[in-house]
Amino acid sequence: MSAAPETISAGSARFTRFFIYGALIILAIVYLLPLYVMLSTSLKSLDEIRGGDMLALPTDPSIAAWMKAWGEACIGVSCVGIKGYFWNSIKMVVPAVVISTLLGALNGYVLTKWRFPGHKLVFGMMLFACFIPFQAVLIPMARLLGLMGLSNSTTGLVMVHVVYGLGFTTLFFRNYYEAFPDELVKAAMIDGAGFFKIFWRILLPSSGPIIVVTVIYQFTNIWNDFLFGVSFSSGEASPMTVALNNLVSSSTGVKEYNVDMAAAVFAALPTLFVYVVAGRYFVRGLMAGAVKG
Amino acid sequence: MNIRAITKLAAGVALLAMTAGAVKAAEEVEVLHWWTSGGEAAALNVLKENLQKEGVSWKDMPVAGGAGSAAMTALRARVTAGDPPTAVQLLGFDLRDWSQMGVAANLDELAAKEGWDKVIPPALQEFSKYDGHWVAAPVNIHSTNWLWLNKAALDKAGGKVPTNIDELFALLDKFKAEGIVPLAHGGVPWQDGTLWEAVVLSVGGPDFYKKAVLEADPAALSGDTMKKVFDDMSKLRTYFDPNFSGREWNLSTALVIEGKAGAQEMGDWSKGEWLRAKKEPGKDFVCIRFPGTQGSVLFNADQFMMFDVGKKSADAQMKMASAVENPAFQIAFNKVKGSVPARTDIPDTDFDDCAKKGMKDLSEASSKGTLMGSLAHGYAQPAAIKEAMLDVITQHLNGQLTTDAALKRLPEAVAAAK
Amino acid sequence: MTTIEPMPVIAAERPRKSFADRLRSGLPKLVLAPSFAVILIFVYGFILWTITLSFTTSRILPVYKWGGFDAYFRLWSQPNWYVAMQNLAIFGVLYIALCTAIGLFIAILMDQRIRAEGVLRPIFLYPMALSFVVTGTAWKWFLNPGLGLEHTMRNLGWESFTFDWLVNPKMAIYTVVIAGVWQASGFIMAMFLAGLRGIDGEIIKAAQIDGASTVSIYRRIIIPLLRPVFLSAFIVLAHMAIKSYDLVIALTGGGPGNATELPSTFMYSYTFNRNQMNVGSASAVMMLMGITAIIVPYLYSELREKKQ
Amino acid sequence: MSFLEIRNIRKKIGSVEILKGIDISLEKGGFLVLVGPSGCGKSTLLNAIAGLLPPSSGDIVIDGQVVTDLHPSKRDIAMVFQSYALYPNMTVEENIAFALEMRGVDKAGRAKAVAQVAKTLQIEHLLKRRPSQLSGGQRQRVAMGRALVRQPRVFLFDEPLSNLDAKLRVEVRAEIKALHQNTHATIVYVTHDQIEAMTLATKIVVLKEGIVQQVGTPAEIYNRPANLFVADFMGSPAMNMLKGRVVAGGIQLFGAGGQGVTVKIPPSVTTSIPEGSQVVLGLRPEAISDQGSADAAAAASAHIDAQVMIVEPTGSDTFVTGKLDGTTFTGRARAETVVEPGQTFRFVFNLDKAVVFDPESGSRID
Repeated sequence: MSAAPETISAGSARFTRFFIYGALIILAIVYLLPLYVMLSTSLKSLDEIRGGDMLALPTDPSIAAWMKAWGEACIGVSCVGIKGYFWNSIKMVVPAVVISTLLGALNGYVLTKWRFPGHKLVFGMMLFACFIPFQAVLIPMARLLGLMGLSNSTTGLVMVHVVYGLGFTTLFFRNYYEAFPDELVKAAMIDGAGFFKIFWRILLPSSGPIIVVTVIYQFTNIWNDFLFGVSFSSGEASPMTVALNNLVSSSTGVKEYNVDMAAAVFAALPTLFVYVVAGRYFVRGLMAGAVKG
Repeated sequence: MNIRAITKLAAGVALLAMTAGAVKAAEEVEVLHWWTSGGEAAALNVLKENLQKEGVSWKDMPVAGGAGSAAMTALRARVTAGDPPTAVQLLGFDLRDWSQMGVAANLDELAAKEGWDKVIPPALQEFSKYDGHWVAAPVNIHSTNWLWLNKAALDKAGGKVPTNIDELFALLDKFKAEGIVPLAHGGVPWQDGTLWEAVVLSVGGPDFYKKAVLEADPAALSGDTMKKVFDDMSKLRTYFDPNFSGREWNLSTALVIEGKAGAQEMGDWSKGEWLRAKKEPGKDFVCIRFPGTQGSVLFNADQFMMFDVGKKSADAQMKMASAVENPAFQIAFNKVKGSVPARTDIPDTDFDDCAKKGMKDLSEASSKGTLMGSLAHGYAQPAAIKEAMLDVITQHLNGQLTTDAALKRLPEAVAAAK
Repeated sequence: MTTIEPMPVIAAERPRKSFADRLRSGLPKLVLAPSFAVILIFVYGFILWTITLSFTTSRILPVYKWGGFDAYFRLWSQPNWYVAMQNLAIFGVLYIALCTAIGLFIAILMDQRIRAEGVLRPIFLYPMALSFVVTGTAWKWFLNPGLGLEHTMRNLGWESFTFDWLVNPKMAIYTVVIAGVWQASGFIMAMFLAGLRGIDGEIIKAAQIDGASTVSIYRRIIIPLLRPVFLSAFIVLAHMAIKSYDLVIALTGGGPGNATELPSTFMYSYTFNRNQMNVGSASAVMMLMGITAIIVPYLYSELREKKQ
Repeated sequence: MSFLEIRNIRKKIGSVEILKGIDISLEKGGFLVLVGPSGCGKSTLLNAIAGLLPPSSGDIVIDGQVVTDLHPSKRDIAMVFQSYALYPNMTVEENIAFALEMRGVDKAGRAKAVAQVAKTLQIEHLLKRRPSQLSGGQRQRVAMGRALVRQPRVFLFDEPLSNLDAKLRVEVRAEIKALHQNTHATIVYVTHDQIEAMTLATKIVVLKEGIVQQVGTPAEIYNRPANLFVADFMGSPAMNMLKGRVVAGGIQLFGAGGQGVTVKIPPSVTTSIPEGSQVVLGLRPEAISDQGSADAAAAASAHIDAQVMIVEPTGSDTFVTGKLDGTTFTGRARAETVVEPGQTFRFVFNLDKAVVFDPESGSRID
């Protein structure tokens, strides 16, 4: 499957391999630098951070900052660390990802296998939704949430994320199902399966790769969202990013950079985990349809 | 699990649910603020506990970032949704703007009962009231025209504190000769503005400040005095280290604490950093009014504006406003925060030397009429004009505008933002 | 949903139908309808609302008082707005070009049957997983001449090493590009890697038999075959460039001065910090027009192509 | 009475009319093959019968019941697709049982039916595998099994052999034939391969541009093609089309450059052509032979010497292409015929097998 052409001459082959590995290693180091800075800072004492070299290894590594970030740091008037906000984010991310992925899959299914005149226009309009700058929708969204009685609730936040994730999830699934043979749907229809049966039994079980891509994409986006989180949730119900921001961006308070960095790493753990574990499937899923456009 | 255990569990759950309901039914205040971490949050916690003693529960809504800009976004979302928080930390003109939208509660009754009119400085009252009615409870008063000096560096440079801007330049030259960064500054717009307003006050005096900043008079904004202000700003720029851009203020303070820099112009909140590093006023560091601004105070006060949330929470709201103005709380809070109490009737015995000086300066300035709002912190102009002015100031400081261009641009920007 | 004629292609639909059959044939549209309705309201409705606001005198909160084109006049008289547009041009072009080039370069390297692919892939991908709320500080330190790279290099003995773009108003926008490229290029790499893996190996074998060198195989055959990936990458990057907000706020806060202002930060700051909601809305309308100008031709060509 | 009736089916997609009024009927147990070049509308027609594509007008009747508006699943039909359309996420067993499951057949009933079909098709050993683990031929069998298990009223086949290699195609073709003979199922089968059509069908419908060109048994279609299109489309190598002019006593061929050759036309071919008119004489390659293999019983034949252009031995026969007066034609000679290109060869035309067409309309002249 690999597209790599093999090099032919042995001498230049060795040089080429050397070049390839050299370039990749240098690039990997560059890409890792910010993470390294975060990790090493989180292990340093405040004095060392103020006085020392940012890129130096910690002279006396300590996980005190980690403990503090997790369980003791003050966010607002309660000093119980960020652990509670972790759960908040999960409560928001999981339903939002599940619902938006499912709706995206259903939309993709309808837009490819149950076409109707104007389906392209509908799809185009949904796709355009991906490009709307979120800052522009905050106020009307707030008004609407207020009218629906969902202001300042996790349900409202989940809804917002679902709405603005729909464009992407629909895009992913539509491109994937576009390549899914129509004949399978016809066969299932003749076999007596209805609209939903065909979806559940035939399409969805074959959608593994694109589900991975969609879930990764949605998970990272929603987990990392700050703007909606800060606008449509509050206090102890806030998602992780809002708590993190409260910790690191307090304007006139004393800054504990090691705690900030440790908290930042905590906040990033789920998404890092998802990328590391599912990275392989991510590329595979992209192969299976998402890159087609 | 047998039946009895299940029944027990069910009863427990029901009880839990009932208590949860009960807590909700009790009086509650939801407080939006950006004192989200460390000492500030701890200071606020005192208020929370005081209120809890009175049976008012505290629903915290901290939103940090950009001196409250993220909090303002969140506030807009909540107000637009028709579900405002009970109390919101707000600054100066933002208070007015929000009051203008007709969303404020009325605190007149409480203020009359507790005699706020007499103890809160009139310059501040202007912002705590809208249309003659109390809408907000001020927590503290910061002042921004301070200069913080490293004592050791100062001693090395002769030990004499500068009293006007030329002496300041001379001192900075000596710092430069010592091989340290003369002036620690963080290049973000509000810090640039804080420095600028101190220079305006120093160069032009209180009357000029009123004319140029508070009234935004076009002639004053482009006149010769202003030219000197901008020239001095350019000159001050030469005393910065090359890395000032985007630096947080507390990192600059750290430079002074560690003796890597000689001085910093900053509001009184930076004192917290010194105290935290176990430094003592007078011994390790010196706090003086920015040279040439003695006798005047540029203030910036944190206030809790009470939003109209209906009868339901009105009582809790009054309790909170009252608790904010409670002298014991004012002392406890301001000791931690580095600011001075919003009430002028509080004894300074519990405060350190810098705070004592601050309190003295404040009451003097208040009586002399030289207590004036800080531009950079929203007490001199509405947000639109303030940001427009800061644009020019920060662009000039960063060399994007020449002095002449800045003088031309400043009144234009103000006019455009009106 | 009124614009859509009810006429499905697959399901039978002619008169003489029972209610159940009718329901069945309408089901697909019924399933799509909520999503579409939600998009209509939350995207297009809100766009209309934003356009409306830009013609009002709204400042701190929306007010529906006619203000004519005042907000647009104000917008176009703001030097900040020109700076923002200029920066978007610089940032957009460099960001898209560099992410594509670096993403493709790494993808090609990764596609050379290298051993540690499983280790390297997440290293290039992880920046996408992190919010700039998280990485902004690290980047800020790293780029700061007194703390980061310049400081380290000088400590290592390279005294003349200078890297002060972050604090230099003329160069600061390029540091935003650097951090942006760092964040997104791994994602683009994954897209290209997927594209490379999807190319039919026989084509390459044929080219090798024809005597093409590795370089010319890539240049003449593989890269042209990746055309659809380039298009997808362009769209992904274009929308991220236009929406870039966190990046700037975390890294430079728009400074030094206003040197790194972008339309997105401009819009946010006018709407939420400067209490000039109408001007903010006007800038949002301008942004939407820009986005439309880029996206609609793409969508049009993309969807028309599929027809054939 | 016919079991499957297609009544005046029309289908328009956009402004293009794909089917222009199709009328076909098929008796119970019949094997109808729809054949034609790609784009002729044969798949559209099959989809219309299946209910996957609603016709714009006209009716489909199965066993006396109008099914035009019925959902595919309610028409009691089964379909085998070109790509086989096996559900990739299910095992062979589940694939075959899916339709039964959808119809609420219980587990035991499904297992029994699957086992029976698997036995018939000899795919018992494949039941636990997934489609991706099967070869092309195996997939094809599973696809048929999926159709068979339902015991539907009508089977629809959409080019089921086109994805198989040549050898397998012949094998499976024979199996389908045997299956039809054993089960007496009613089948509609779409193909573009005329050999499949000939070998399988009891009735062939030749379609072109949405119009039925001819309906008939394989023999009728082959021997008495209704028009030039059918004549050309059916049979390989294709029928020779020789331009000629009607003269007294026959048809003059190869007359472009000079006298040409006049061949006699037996009355069994045609009697109704006026002298002087232009015609096209169609003659299948097997009706043009070498002298040794010529049909001695032919009522009318002609001996024509022509220069040999191409010689193609196929093992069983040798096809010889000759050229006379600018016109080329192909004949079938015995395998052992020895002839080289460039030589002159004597061809024997068996005119009993000739078909005469009107060059203007393309129709056959009887």
